[in-house]
Amino acid sequence: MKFFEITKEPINIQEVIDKVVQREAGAITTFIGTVRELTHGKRTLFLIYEAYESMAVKKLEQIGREIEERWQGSKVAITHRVGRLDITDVAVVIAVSTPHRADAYEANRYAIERIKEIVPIWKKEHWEDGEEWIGNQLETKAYPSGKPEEDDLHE
Amino acid sequence: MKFFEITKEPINIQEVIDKVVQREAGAITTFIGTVRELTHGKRTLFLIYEAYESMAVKKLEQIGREIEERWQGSKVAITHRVGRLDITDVAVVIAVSTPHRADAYEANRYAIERIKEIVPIWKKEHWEDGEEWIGNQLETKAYPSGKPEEDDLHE
Amino acid sequence: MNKVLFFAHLRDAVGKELIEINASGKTVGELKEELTEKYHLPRMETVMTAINEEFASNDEVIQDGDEIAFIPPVSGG
Amino acid sequence: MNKVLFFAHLRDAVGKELIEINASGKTVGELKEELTEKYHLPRMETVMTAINEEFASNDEVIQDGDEIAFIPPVSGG
Repeated sequence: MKFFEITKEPINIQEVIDKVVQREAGAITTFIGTVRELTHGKRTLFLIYEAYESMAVKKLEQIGREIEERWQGSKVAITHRVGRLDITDVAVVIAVSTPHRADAYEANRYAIERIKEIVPIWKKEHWEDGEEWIGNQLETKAYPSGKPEEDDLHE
Repeated sequence: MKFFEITKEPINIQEVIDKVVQREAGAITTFIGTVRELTHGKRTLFLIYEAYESMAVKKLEQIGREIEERWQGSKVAITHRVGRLDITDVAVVIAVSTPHRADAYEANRYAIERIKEIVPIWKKEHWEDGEEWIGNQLETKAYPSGKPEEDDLHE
Repeated sequence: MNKVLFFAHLRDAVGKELIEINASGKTVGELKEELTEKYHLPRMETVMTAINEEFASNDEVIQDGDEIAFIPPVSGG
Repeated sequence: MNKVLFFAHLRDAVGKELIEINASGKTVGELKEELTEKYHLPRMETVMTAINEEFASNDEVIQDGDEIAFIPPVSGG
């Protein structure tokens, strides 16, 4: 079973959830990232996601390992879609199971934040009057050493 | 469409998620409460959930209103199952959509905490050597006035 | 007349899901005390009460036709 | 020889997904500077580099056969 995947097909949410079901778990949280129509008042028509696929899978696996080390008894599965996505389409599904519920929320939140830091996936927004590659940190963060700092990578 | 339900049937997670899909949402979180085998080292065989159904639906609706007031643009659906549940069966599904992801986690967490405070649903654990109705607050919390305090109800 | 509903361990103690009695004019607290004694209900200090599906305090007065429910600590989720 | 991969706005700027060049013996920083000049790559101060699918710092030295990738700020999720 592949717990960490990049796919061109629509994501089956239940299949991602099924990967983390365990008898020891009392809680499963999922995060489902969907394509939103309005961002800062601007109307998105559709998105294109692109990935450095082989590295992206490795980085998702790394996030999984980080979570399973940090939250005992947790199990993680992540699928990210690439290609063209329309409004309300599902871009990413993160499923985390843990024995107790507080951990399931925290570990899941950690996963999405890490994805936005270290997983080589990019989105291009298409509007009526143009298109642009979006970088979360494009305006706000530089990498003087050419890579994320240790804190960013392994925090 | 019923956004807040008590059901005797297995819960279809995707159907609960579908209720909160909206063009304005960039994030959907779900909480899936599953029957855990071990609690405090004791092995559960199965659970029976019982509800004061009509009131439980009203209280789930109240939680939904609280969330939609507190987290702008949020949409909530909750289904809770009753009857006999085996290990890994799904007892409750909470789906919350919001424009931004931090809210989706927080609002979802709020929902499960509120369910455990005010929704009249009870579980009976069955072990090899006995059975017992579980009350979260049974040993820890009394209601001197005979009902939850205002803080508990409307916090 | 009034329906009084029992759940979870209270239902086990009473042996019925509901009883019908005339409680009109009594406060919730009075009814609770009366039934606690009659049915030897355990841990009633942790039990909430609902009138017509809304939580009610011990000093609320029961009207004819009200549906009363005793709500042990809940454990859904 | 080395493959150098470009993504997102860098791919648009270069006009190709990858180029093959001999970069062995150069540091990541040197290669970055060279290609930035050659292709007029924008905003390179925000771009990370990977060698063989692992993030690498500017002073790391490229070996023959290494796969280099320039990683603009990511925006998955």
